[in-house]
Amino acid sequence: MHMDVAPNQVVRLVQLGEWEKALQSRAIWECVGCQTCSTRCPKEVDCAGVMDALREASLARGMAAADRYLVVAFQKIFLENIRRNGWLNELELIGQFKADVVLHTGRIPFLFKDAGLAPQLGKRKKLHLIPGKARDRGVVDRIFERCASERKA
Amino acid sequence: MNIGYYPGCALHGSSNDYEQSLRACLSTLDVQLDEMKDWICCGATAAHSLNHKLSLALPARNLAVAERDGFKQLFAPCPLCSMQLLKAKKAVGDERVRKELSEIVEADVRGESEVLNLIQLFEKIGVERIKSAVKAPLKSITAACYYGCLLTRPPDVVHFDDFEQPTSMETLVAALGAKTVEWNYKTECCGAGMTMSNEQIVLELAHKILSNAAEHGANCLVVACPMCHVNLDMKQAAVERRFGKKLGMVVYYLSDLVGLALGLSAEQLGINRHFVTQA
Amino acid sequence: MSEAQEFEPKIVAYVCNWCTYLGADLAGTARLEYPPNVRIIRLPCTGRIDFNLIIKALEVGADGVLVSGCHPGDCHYTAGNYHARRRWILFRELLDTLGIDLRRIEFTWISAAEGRKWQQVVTEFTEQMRKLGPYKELYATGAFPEVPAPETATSGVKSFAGESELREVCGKLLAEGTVKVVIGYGARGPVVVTRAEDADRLVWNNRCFSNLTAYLKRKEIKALGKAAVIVKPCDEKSLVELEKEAQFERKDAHVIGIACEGVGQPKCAHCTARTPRFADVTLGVAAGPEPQSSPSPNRFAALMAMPPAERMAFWTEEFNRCVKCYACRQVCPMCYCERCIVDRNRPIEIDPAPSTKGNFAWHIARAFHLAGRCVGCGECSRACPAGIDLALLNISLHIAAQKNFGYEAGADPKTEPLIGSYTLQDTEAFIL
Amino acid sequence: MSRIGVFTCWCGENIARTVDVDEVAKRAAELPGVRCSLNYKYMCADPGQAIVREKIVSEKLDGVVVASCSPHMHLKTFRKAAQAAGLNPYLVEMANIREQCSWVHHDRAQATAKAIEIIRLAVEKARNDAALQPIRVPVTRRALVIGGGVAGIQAALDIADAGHEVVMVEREPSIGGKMAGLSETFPTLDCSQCILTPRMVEVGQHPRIKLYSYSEVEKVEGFVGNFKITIRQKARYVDISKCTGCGECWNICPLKRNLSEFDYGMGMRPAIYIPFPQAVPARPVIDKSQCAKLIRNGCGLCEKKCKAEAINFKDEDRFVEEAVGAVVVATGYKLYSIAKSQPKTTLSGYGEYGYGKYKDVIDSLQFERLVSASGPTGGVLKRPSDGAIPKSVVFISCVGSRDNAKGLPYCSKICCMYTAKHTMLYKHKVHDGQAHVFYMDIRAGGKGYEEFVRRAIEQDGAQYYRGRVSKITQEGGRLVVRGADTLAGMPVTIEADMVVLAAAMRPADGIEELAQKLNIGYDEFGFLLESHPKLRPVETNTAGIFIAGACHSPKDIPEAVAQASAAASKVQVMLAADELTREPEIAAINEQTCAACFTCVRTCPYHAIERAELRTPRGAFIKNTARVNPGLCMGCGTCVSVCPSKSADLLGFTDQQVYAEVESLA
Repeated sequence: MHMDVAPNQVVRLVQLGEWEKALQSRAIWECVGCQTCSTRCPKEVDCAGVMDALREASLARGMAAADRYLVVAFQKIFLENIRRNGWLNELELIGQFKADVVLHTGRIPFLFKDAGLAPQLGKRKKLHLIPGKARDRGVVDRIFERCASERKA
Repeated sequence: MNIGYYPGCALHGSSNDYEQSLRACLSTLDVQLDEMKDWICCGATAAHSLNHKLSLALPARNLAVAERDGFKQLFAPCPLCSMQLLKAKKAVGDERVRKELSEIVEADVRGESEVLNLIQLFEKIGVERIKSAVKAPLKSITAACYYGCLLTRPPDVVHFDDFEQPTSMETLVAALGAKTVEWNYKTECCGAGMTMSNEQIVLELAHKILSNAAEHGANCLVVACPMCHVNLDMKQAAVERRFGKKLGMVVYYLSDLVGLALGLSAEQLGINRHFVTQA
Repeated sequence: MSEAQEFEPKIVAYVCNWCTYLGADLAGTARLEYPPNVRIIRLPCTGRIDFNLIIKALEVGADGVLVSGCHPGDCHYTAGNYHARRRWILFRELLDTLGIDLRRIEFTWISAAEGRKWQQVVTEFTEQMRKLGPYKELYATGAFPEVPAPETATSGVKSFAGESELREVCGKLLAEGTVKVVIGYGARGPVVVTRAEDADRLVWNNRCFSNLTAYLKRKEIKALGKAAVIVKPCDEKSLVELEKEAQFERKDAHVIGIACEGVGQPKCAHCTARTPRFADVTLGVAAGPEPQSSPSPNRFAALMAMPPAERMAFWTEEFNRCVKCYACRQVCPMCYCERCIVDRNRPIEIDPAPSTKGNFAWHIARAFHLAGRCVGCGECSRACPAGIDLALLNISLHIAAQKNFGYEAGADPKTEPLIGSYTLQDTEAFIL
Repeated sequence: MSRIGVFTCWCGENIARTVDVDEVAKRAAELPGVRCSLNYKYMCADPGQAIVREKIVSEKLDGVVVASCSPHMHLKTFRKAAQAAGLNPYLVEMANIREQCSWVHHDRAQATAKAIEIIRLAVEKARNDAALQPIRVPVTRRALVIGGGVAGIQAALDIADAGHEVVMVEREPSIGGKMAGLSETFPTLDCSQCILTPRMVEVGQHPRIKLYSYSEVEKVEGFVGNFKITIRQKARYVDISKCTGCGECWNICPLKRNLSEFDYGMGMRPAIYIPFPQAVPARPVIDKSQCAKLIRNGCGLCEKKCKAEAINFKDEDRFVEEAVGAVVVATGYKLYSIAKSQPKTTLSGYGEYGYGKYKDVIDSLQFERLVSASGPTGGVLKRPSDGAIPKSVVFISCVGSRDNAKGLPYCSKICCMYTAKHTMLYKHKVHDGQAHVFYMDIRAGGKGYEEFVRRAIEQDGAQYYRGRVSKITQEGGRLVVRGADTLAGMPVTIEADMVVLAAAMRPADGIEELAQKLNIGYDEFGFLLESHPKLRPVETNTAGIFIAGACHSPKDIPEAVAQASAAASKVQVMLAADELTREPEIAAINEQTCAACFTCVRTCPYHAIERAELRTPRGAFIKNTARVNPGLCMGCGTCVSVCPSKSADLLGFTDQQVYAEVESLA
């Protein structure tokens, strides 16, 4: 089992006000957001939404589980990427993600993980070395700014 | 017929084979994709995981731009993109939220455009029409139709098909002359956005899905999602290595099968660019 | 001893037989002492407690009025208290507009088990009345700030497009015998046209402000046969309400709707209706989109900005001019009782004499009977020979209906009328 | 009234200690309209009442005010006393100077002054009293029972045994309801049919019960004591007066493979059939959607075979009218249908359990038939897909119940118990089998109930998991049940041969339409509303209509039976006399002045006011008006307050009286 705390226990921790335990749990970063729990809950608890909210709060308070660094870093770098480009730049994302992980964890081999895929992707014309960018990137940046400042307020 | 088109990042990135397939298949059916000019990323999993407001604002911007440009219908081939758009559309049903989002995204968000996923687009074209256009019935194909998470979930956002036992894709595939199998992992998750950051989960889930399809007699999988395709096709070799068994399961986009049945070649549809190809 | 210490307030309590009366009995059985100022009037249910009774209690010199019944869900008659609650919500707003001191009228739920609550409520209420002293401000004159004068209609007759079409249509209706009579506007006010050749007497101009639906209820017009009535989009709302109240059936009248851009009346300033929705035939086309604006009754705002005592002084001065001519009743499309309560003599609920007290009682009853029914045509204010702006009271209830129940009279034929229905969610923030 | 007697009571010391009763009597004598005023130590005692009676006669009193305790204590006492002395009892008023005066005040002067005011108020009311006559409503001394399940059967037998005629309407071909299809019942495990079928036969043979099976209530008119019921007898194509129930017809019918409704699709039946062997009446019915004769004029074998000539292919729905004085509604329940499409979209769900997709996923009533000795498998538990004996069965409770997402937030109350019973019945039939139960909570409140659940777990080895099942899939002919064990904090996967879903209890189909016909209330789920949850649990808000069993809320058999007997006893009280006497303190409309806005009609909580027409004695229309039905009015007076022209008034609390009371305080 991947989750250290079962989803129903995550909800229970929130009910009990045990925020730290919930926010530091690995479980919230293991959740893939498939929405199955929310769909089936007889009490209409939006468990997937709770997970989203906890992830947001966990990050804001710097409480994200250390051994889930990859997930956390990936999401953050993903958002930074689209903030800059308007669209996702996959190559840049992969590069930044790998560099960040190696810098943070010292796991040099991570740099070369899946490296074999690159030529394969290239062969299949799935890699764009100079990918496009959204036309109006300024507005994307302002949207990010407003959503970020809203959170602080 | 022209239809508003929101490609999303994946289709302009590594899933460009999906876009190739769509364009080839749809133009055969006389449907032209009008790509909206100023689209931006919907924020995907990262946004809804880390910043709720952002996860509404980004798709809301796209809705507003689409409406500004006069698109009454918006086709989003990626289910995550289309779910995000629908979520924003639902959110702006509340006038207060609508006003707030309109301010954030610097445009009037009305949420009036109809958002379509790939299956809905085919349904709109007409199953009967597609059936009558079939030139090469797919007799050799026994497909496991795979919906994944977000085509049908959350049901109160996407309102599409039976969210536990969907059948719309089967109906379409059957119209192409192919067989479909009843199997158990139609709506289980493949791990989606965790491809890079939590590979273990993805491999385990993909393994379950691929094996179950094989066990129920399928000779290929059909998907309507770029992420599913990545996890089941590109990652299939890694799954085989991890679990020490050969799977060799071809993973088609739904548009691939429609295209093949309409008489297009694998090259025209970009099927040759998949990782797992017919042995 | 000072006067304040000597003063003992008179308190009238209207209570229901099954909860509060028994609660008061229980206080007795438990020997819970409280001040002797309260006089209980036992009624079967809060549903039976009419608003006129509250006014009557003040008239006989009560300094405070208590109204009490069963908690929601406990009503002996299942729903009487819900109906009562809905009326009180609205009635309080009207009293407030009149400047009646709401601290002197207390609504509570006291169950048969709550002897202690009865003791507390009576003790605290009596104490509060002692502090407030005798209700001298009731119907008293006094100084109050100036209220902006009502906007006046533009002078000079301005004919509108569509006048000839109107004459043509009405003439045809009469000529073909579809209707026997047309109720319309003439050069000097409402006219009743019975012959096709007289259709030329009809006008459509900026003087067509009356709400002609009021004439449909007239016996003498009914006697003439099937009528066609010309309605503006605002007038049409009264037909909606009248239909809900079984006073009007579509088959009984031919409704000629006329698109309207406003007839220069104060009410037109914040009117949003431009095109009739339910008419049998609609003439003219209103230009432009229907404007969205909410009523901005600045006279009302000015009134409500005053403290209650000044509001009361304002109304006392207004009502003192009333001569009880009942033009307001006559002109109102929603007043249709054949015998008005003011004409009832056993008992006399409303003093028919044009005294201050009688005038207040009349205007309170008139306004409250229109709660959730008044469509805001403003005819009452226009018809009043003493120039009393009666519509202000209607506005108060209009706002109360909208604020508390999202109800707008005449807007939707399908919604249940406000009085005679209730929801479990009706507010009771004001009920102890 | 101008000759009023005021009788002030000392109540021993209770009043006299704080109130100067002599002063009170003296001052009361001076009030306008008062003829005599006196006081006495105990007014309610026989000598006190004798004084009242004597003064009524000697002083020719036309009104009485007793100043003593609460009217809730002694108003009836003094009304009777007045009546004994020849005075209309509704001319008696009470001034409550004990509970609301002497007991709550200490200051003698203040209390005395208040007592005088209270008396003055009562005298003013009495001066405006009117003599009222009790309302007598003739009563048809017969009852209608709607629904022939265990609750309806109990109610019908109770009423009939008490000597009244009963009309029973059952929409299925046989009475017996859900209970007839159960195998054993908790917590005793006695055979359901063994208990019920003798009662069914009793109904069928009772001289005072008239049974309309395969019939429905079409129309309800009238009011308490005087209902007129129109019953639709659905076309049965069998004349039950001729039929002997020999069985030749259903034996010869060639169309034998129709899903049996009684077996919930677990078994088959012919196109002409009786639902089950012990059916009452034991007369068949033809399913017109299946019969070859009725569809395409073929076959007709049954007609040829029937010696009694009871088959009638030309049968049509017929309507009969019955007059009754009271109605018991006992229409029971149905299970939440775990299916894809539901009338309300919120109700759809549980696709993850694969009900309808996997044959071996069944609901609890289907399971009852599979383990019933009279069931399609003769009591041998065989799973539907291949007839194999299931070695592992998973039971899932709360399927629908307590599920806000499906719009059914309530607990169905019986599922915990019958699921425990199911595990036991299963274990008793399949000794090497294993039962698994997924539950949210175990609710076993009831005599012997908790012990019963423990027996299932401890003696019969049922494995209970606290948690929900997330998905059921099929692998190699077995069902794979994946769920959570929240106590262990881990997921569980069970391979099962069969899954039983304890679906929620919902009111029977058509309940809302029936409630509207009867003018009774129902809640958002369709369950019928009682008049008062504590004190009037079997009454409805419409006088003369009572409720029993699961149409009111989820109930087990003992509760349904108890409620049915309660309803029956209420009916017996009503039917005890030819006339029903009702308090005359009810609303009245002045039809001359009524503006016919019908606000009162909308407002009346009892639907006691109706739209009517005022006509001349010769029948010419004068005007529309509202009119009170004295059989239904309960006297709340809510109509008075909403009447704009004050044409509505409440006898006993008329505007005239209430205004006089208020004005006495001036």
